[in-house]
Amino acid sequence: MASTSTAPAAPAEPRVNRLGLPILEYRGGKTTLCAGCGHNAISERILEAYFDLGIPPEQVAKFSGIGCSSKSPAYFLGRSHAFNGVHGRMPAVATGALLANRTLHGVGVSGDGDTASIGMGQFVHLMRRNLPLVYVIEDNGVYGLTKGQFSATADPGSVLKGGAVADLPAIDTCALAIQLGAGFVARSFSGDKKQLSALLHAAIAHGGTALLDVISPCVTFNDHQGSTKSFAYVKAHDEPLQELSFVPALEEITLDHEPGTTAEVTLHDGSRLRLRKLEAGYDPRQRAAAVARLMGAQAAGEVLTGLLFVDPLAPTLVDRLGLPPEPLATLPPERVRPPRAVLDAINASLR
Amino acid sequence: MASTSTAPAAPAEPRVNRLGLPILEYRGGKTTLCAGCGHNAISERILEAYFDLGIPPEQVAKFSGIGCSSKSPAYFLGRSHAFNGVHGRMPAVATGALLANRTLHGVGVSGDGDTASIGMGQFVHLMRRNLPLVYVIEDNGVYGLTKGQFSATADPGSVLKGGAVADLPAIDTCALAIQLGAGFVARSFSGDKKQLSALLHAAIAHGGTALLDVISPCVTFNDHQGSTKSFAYVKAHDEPLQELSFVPALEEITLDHEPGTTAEVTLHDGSRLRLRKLEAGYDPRQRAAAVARLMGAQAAGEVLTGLLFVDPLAPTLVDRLGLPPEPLATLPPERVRPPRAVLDAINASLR
Amino acid sequence: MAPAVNDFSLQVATVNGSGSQSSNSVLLRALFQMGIPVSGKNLFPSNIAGLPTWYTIRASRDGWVARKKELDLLVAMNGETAAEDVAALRPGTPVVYDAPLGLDQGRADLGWYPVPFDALVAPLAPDAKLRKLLRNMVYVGTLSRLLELELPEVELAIGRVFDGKPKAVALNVAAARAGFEHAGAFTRPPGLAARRMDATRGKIIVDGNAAAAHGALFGGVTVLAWYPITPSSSLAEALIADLAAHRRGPDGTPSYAVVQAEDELSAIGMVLGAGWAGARAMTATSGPGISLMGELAGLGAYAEIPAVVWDVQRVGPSTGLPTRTQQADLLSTAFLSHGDTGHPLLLPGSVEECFTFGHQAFDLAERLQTPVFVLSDLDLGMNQWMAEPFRYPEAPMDRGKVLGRADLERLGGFARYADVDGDGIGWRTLPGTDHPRAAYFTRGSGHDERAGYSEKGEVYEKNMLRLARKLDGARALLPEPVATGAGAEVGVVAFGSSDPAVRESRAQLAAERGLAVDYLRVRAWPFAAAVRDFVAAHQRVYVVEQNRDGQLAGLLRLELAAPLAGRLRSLARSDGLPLDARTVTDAVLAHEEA
Amino acid sequence: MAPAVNDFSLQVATVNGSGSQSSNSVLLRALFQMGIPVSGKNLFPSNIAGLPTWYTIRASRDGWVARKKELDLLVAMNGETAAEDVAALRPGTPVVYDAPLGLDQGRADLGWYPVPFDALVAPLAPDAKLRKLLRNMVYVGTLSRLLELELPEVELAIGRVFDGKPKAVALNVAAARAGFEHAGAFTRPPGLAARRMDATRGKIIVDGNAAAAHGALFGGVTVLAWYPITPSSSLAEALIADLAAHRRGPDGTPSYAVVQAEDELSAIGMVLGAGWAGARAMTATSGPGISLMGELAGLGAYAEIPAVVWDVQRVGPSTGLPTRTQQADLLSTAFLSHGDTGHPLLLPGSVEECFTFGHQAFDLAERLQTPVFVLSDLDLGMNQWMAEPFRYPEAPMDRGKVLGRADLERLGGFARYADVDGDGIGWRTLPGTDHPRAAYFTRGSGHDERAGYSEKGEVYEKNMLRLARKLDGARALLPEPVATGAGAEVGVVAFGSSDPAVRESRAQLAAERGLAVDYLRVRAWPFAAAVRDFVAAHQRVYVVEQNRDGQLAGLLRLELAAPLAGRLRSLARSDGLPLDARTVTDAVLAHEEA
Ligand SMILES: Cc1ncc(C[n+]2csc(CCOP(=O)(O)OP(=O)(O)O)c2C)c(N)n1
Ligand SMILES: Cc1ncc(C[n+]2csc(CCOP(=O)(O)OP(=O)(O)O)c2C)c(N)n1
Ligand code: SF4
Ligand code: SF4
Ligand SMILES: [Mg+2]
Ligand SMILES: [Mg+2]
Repeated sequence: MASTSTAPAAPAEPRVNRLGLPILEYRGGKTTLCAGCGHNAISERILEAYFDLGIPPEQVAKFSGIGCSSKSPAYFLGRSHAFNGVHGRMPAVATGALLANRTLHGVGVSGDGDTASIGMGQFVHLMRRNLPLVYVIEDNGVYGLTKGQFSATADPGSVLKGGAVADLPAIDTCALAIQLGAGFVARSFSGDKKQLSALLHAAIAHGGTALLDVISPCVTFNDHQGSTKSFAYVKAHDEPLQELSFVPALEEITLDHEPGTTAEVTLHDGSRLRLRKLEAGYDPRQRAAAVARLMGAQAAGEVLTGLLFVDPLAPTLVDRLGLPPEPLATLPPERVRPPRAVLDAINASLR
Repeated sequence: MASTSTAPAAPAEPRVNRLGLPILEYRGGKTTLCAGCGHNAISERILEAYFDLGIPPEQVAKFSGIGCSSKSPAYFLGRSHAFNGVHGRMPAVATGALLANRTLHGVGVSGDGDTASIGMGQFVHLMRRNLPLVYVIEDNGVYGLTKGQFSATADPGSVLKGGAVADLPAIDTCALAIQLGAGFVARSFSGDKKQLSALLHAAIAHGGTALLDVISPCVTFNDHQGSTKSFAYVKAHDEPLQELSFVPALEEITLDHEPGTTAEVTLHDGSRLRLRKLEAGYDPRQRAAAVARLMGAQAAGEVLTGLLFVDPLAPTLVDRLGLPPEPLATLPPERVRPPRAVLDAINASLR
Repeated sequence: MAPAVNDFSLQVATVNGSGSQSSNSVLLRALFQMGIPVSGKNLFPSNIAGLPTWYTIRASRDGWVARKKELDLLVAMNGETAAEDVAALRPGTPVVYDAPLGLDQGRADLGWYPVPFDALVAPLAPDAKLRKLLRNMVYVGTLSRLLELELPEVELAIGRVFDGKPKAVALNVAAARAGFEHAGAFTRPPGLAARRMDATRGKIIVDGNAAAAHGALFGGVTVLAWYPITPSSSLAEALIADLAAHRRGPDGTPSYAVVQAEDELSAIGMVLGAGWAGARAMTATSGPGISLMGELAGLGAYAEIPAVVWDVQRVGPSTGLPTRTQQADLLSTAFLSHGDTGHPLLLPGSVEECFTFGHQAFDLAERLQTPVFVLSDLDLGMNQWMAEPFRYPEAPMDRGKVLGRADLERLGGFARYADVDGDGIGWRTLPGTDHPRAAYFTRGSGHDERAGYSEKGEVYEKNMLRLARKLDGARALLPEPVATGAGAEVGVVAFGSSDPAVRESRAQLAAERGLAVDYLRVRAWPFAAAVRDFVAAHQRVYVVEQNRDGQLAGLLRLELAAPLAGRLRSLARSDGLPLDARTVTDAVLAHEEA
Repeated sequence: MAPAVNDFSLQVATVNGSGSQSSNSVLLRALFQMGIPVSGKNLFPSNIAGLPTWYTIRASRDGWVARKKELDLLVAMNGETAAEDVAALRPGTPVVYDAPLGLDQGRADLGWYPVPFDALVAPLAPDAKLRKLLRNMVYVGTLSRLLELELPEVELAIGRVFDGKPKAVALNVAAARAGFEHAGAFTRPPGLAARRMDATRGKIIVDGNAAAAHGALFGGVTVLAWYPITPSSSLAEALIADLAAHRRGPDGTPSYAVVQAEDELSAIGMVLGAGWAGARAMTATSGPGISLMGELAGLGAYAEIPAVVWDVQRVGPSTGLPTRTQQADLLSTAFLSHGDTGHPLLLPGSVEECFTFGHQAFDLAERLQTPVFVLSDLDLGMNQWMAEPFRYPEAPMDRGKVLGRADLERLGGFARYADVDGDGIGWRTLPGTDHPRAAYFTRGSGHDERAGYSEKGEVYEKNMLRLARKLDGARALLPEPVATGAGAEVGVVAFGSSDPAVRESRAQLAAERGLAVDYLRVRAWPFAAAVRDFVAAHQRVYVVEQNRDGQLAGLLRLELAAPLAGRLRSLARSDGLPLDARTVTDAVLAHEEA
């Protein structure tokens, strides 16, 4: 035993997940986003999460709208199908695809412009429907791809490079989603590797729509002094609600937890999200309180992060429609074309 | 004196308002909506309010989308210009018109389908902008004009005539508006003449967007047992927050009011809305609390009516843009075409 | 054109929401059951209740089912429009009317048949609401006597219309009998009569929207995303009923998903998502919805995603006349979206074709990997048409070019947009395909054969030329035009619901002027080669269509070489009413005899 | 075609975000200041930083400003594309390159000019970021020596480009000098040289978007509602800057409102609302936005509301190539929206016209009471063009037919949609007009002359025919086509940014083959009568345009009678690069010499 441990190390085998796949198989194309863009960090966290959870990349479907953020699905999970649609319409496209094939793991990436401006209608209605989808907003308070106009999540008082000052109330997509009935709502920061990672794992394990609003600074157009979506600002004003860790479905619970300060949420697939409360009294199962807390945070200029709300049992659109377990898309003809007798009966009823 | 009081009454002069106009001058065309439709009652309250307040009908501009509700501007204020646009886009049209002519009193009428389905994006962004506009949603939980499909404000569990049961969370336009930063948000009932009337007066007197969600039963498609938007249901579940009375700007305060239970809101034009609290502790100036209370009401199946939120000082879009007092539309040429010297300077800068 | 046995048109003028629809269906059915060809057209206002509505039933021993301009009998139930309705009648026309309206005080040259509806229904039911409905069945009885409609057939029809509700049947039969009895005192109007014949045996009566829904049902639709809009809502609603009835497993599990979307942008987005994932997905809408779908329709065409979109056309522009018919979305739908975009159009001309295109549209969309638009209209979609019974689709579904795991194992990979077969159509994979090389990246931005992002000019242009080839190749796959007649000097081209009027007009032209006219009904765009040939074979070709701008003529001009294009004469016109033969005949003659 | 004095095209290959834009502007300006006709085109990727970008400057003593296919000098700053860039060059082409790239190892037939950029900027600034920017000014200095650009002009240009920032000017001048000094050791490439001439006196350099913004400024725009999209954003942003600078009162009160809308549906909705209320309102967008505006555009046309919509076209379909140029929204914009809808199009062909149409569009929209679409494109809108200085609009604004209170008092009332003047255009009132009869009801549904709701067929049809007359009448009001040449057998028709290539091609055809070609540039749709006359006057008419489907040719086919339509030959093509003369010449010759 001692000998093996002291022998010269064999060339390190790449780490593989439970499917035996190395992380390379979860990577995508080379990013064309700016060096340092928050979106790139999020891509990394996303692909790691699918790798960690051992989800076959072929079972994942990626969706996005238009924007720098919406380009990012090209930069992770190259072995997954992707649908990069038009501006603001990711929710509808994802809805259609995931109804057609409910066995897919859907992940949607959008921007704050894509979601909170042009896409607001679809966002609201997706939240209501609770479609099983991980919905990531890469939120930089600005339109990156069109070169730096304010988006609707820009905080009032936030200053653009050119000097323009945001003067309208900022839309808080998380507060909206909670109010609209969403089942899993969280906020994080592209620079907080640990928190974002835990939330992404949990989001993937969740059964319905999991909204993650991730503050993701735009280094080119909105990372300066005066911006409230800069790395510096978010670091200074981040108020994490919990310290989070994700426990996969198969793992035993090994840590003890102090009652009252640590809670656990059991997710759809049996995995658990463990929350060590940093803010006493915050209970992410109380819809109205969560909205109120978020509204307070917004008024105070805090960036409240962590698991904001969760209801693992909220019925999803797939539940409501009672879909069969297999994909509708590939049901055999005999299940989708009724027999001749049915047409005969229809004809008879019209005679 | 006695003689005049006992003399045969002279033919009653029609009651006129402070402009000397009889109410007839505030009426519109004959309604083509169903007899008994809640929308007709709302039309009456609207025209009475403009009459009472003595606003010249020429100074009012009416806006609407598409639906039975959106037809109703044809049935009031026939002396006012009207823009009946396309489905869901009333907010944008009203925004353009009221920026072009800020001196107009804008009133928009929409339906729950028109606002909460196709129009959700524009609704959200109008609320953020706080455009001076009275925005009335004639809310019947159903698409009347297309013959009775559920709208997004239908409460889960509510049953359609054909037997279909609503299963998605209902969108509460008032809770959304408050969260989004709107300055005046109220809910009422087409059948509650007094409350609706007071709220309409106050809405017209308010300076920014005044959202009124008025439950307005559709007698043809959604007034049956099992509906939560029927006359019977609303009457049974109405929870008025206050008893309201409107005090015009010019009137002296004459009533005493018991401290603690009666409050007054002074509106943009100096008029006041007097609130006798029916729900102790409800303060319509607390945004987060209002949202929480509404979410609670929704969960409990209550129809919470009254003034839900008000902030008379919230800056409007017109304030933010710093518009001149007169209409942009008719500024004289010399104020909108810069002089020759400006073009010369531009040319010089490009040489 | 005097009314004759089994050749007349009668109209019921009433207000909507008054429940006359059932009575009119009974009339229609009774004639149909007697073997007489019929058609029924509802002219209704864009509101819910209380406004004037006219229902017209045409009986035609020759089988003509187009709208007929002349009325041969009026039932005047609506005091508001009665004066105007009556003023338009030809002398001698019989008018059945609500007695208290006192219409006979007006024209002396009409046949007056007063019926005291309220008095007749008074004994039948205590409930006022119910009595109001029953009034309508009274005129059915009256007409039955005046037209010699067989009462047992009327009663059978009542049974069908109030299917499974014995109390309703009994009450309505009683009302019809009351009307029948009352008419015993009348002298029958001369000429007008129904006589049993044998021209409807085996046929069905149905509206185009229901037919389209049935077609989609048998086309194996699995995802329907829709947003209500007149006159397409009844298509979606019929399909929902069909799916609920015929597409659930033994345990009730549905083999479909239906979503009422929040608007048309969302509806088409869902359809594209579903089509991309391999489902047979569709939506149904009308003009305003088509306009809203523009951006996503372009994405569908450029990213090559199967989708089926029904446009049940109504009168535009804008909100227009939502309850009137028109064929004016042709040009804007063919090129819907910015950039060089083109979409195959299917143009059903009958309820039978609403059914067949209802399933074939999926085969075509999946074969061509592109959104296919089916342009019906309000007349076809919402009115009642006689038809041959629907024919079960014998051909297996064509799911198009899809590579599965085994294919990928054999091939080692694939290039999504490579034109391997020379038809411009690439092979696709479905998400979820269990092979490491199955994935590709779908986007509406520039892409190369392997679906990789590309801004290269050559790559872009090559791809665009392939797409043009694909659309060009669609000509051969889409339904061919239907040609009637041969050898005449004059031809007519038309499409969709103009068909019955054009067919009848041909007969008029032949009978009244001895003018032979060949006829080509196009059923799809891009046009088949036969369209060119038809134009080439005729000196003058009249293009008949129900719009202002001559949109079909325009599409023809865009495709035909100049000498042929010169033969086209546009006879485009629309006032929102279904086209009638006389209008076509007059328009052709105005040119031919000029 | 060998490069010659004042006749060459040079390209800088770099990556975006590296700050080469200022250097390229300095080069362009220096040439311009020397009196040499120039144009500058930026070929940039659809991302923000780090991807290949090419900037091309053409100097042309003959004044040609179209893209030139052949490069006469390359500045290779981008290692990633250097191999490909170099491979495409003709033998003998000089290449200035970043020395560490070691490019001279490749082709021996090129002229190699290595420049150690990093070494040269090292002494100039301690900050690495700044040094990276300065590298670009070094090549300006190098080129200045190689091309014999006058150094004082270069320094003057630096002063202009870094306007008002003395430190930046000094640093950049130092960098340019370093490059100039370094080039002292080089042998100048043969033939290539800049020599002072006098062909730019009084001219300006500007991009079409800025020109359009200036035009709108002087057109008295009061409401701008927009949503960012390449390549139109810079139009809106330039206008915002213009308004802030020139349209505030003495107390700072603006005479305008600008709203960044939440999307394009909202933007056009706001514009229609504002236009209805009497403002001069506009928006600017590109293809995807146009598609989204379909429904509301139809409303605008049918309800007759003035609006100005700029479509700065980019490559479609769908998201397409957002940073490449195309002219492919013509057909879909002309008929944007369902139903029989048509919109006047303005087609500016130069930055001067971007300015003039920028103000005239408002006159036309208010005169015609309808949305007017101005179709520019990325090449025109975002590239640098020489131009005559903008001319102050002398004519007073035409606010169209508006009745005020006094008019109403005189008239007693009005009928909004009555054709009182025989031009199809009614009189309108503005909301707020203080007269009890001023109001009317605007709607997208059927309406009569008094704007009352109507579903009557005759009323509908009459109104639609009036609208058709109005659009037809627009021909006479819209800018006329520009004709060049007369009497040739062959004609060319083109529009928009194709103009410079067509003009140059005419010269090529004449010089190289002795082929005289007349040229008509259309500037609006519906077409003026002169368009018909031009086609009638030529045996063969080539229709040159930058799209795949020949959309201008299509619009011509829709309007021209058949014998004339037969003379059209479509030369449509687009790969996203601005059109060049050689492509036109070759295409014409391929037909003429076939
Ligand atoms: C219909 C339409 N309108 C506008 C655009 C232009 N556009 C591209 S990306 C974008 C905004 C992107 O902002 P966001 O979603 O915040 O993404 P980011 O680039 O900031 O990550 C816009 C307006 C478009 N592509 N399509
Ligand atoms: C783009 C578009 N889609 C659909 C329609 C059809 N449509 C007309 S009214 C309406 C819904 C109206 O519902 P609501 O706003 O609740 O008004 P209500 O009739 O109930 O008062 C719909 C879907 C339309 N006119 N335009
Ligand atoms: S512009 Fe901003 S959002 Fe876009 S890639 Fe660069 S840093 Fe990221
Ligand atoms: S259908 Fe309903 S909403 Fe429409 S008018 Fe009738 S009662 Fe009112
Ligand atoms: Mg953003
Ligand atoms: Mg409603």
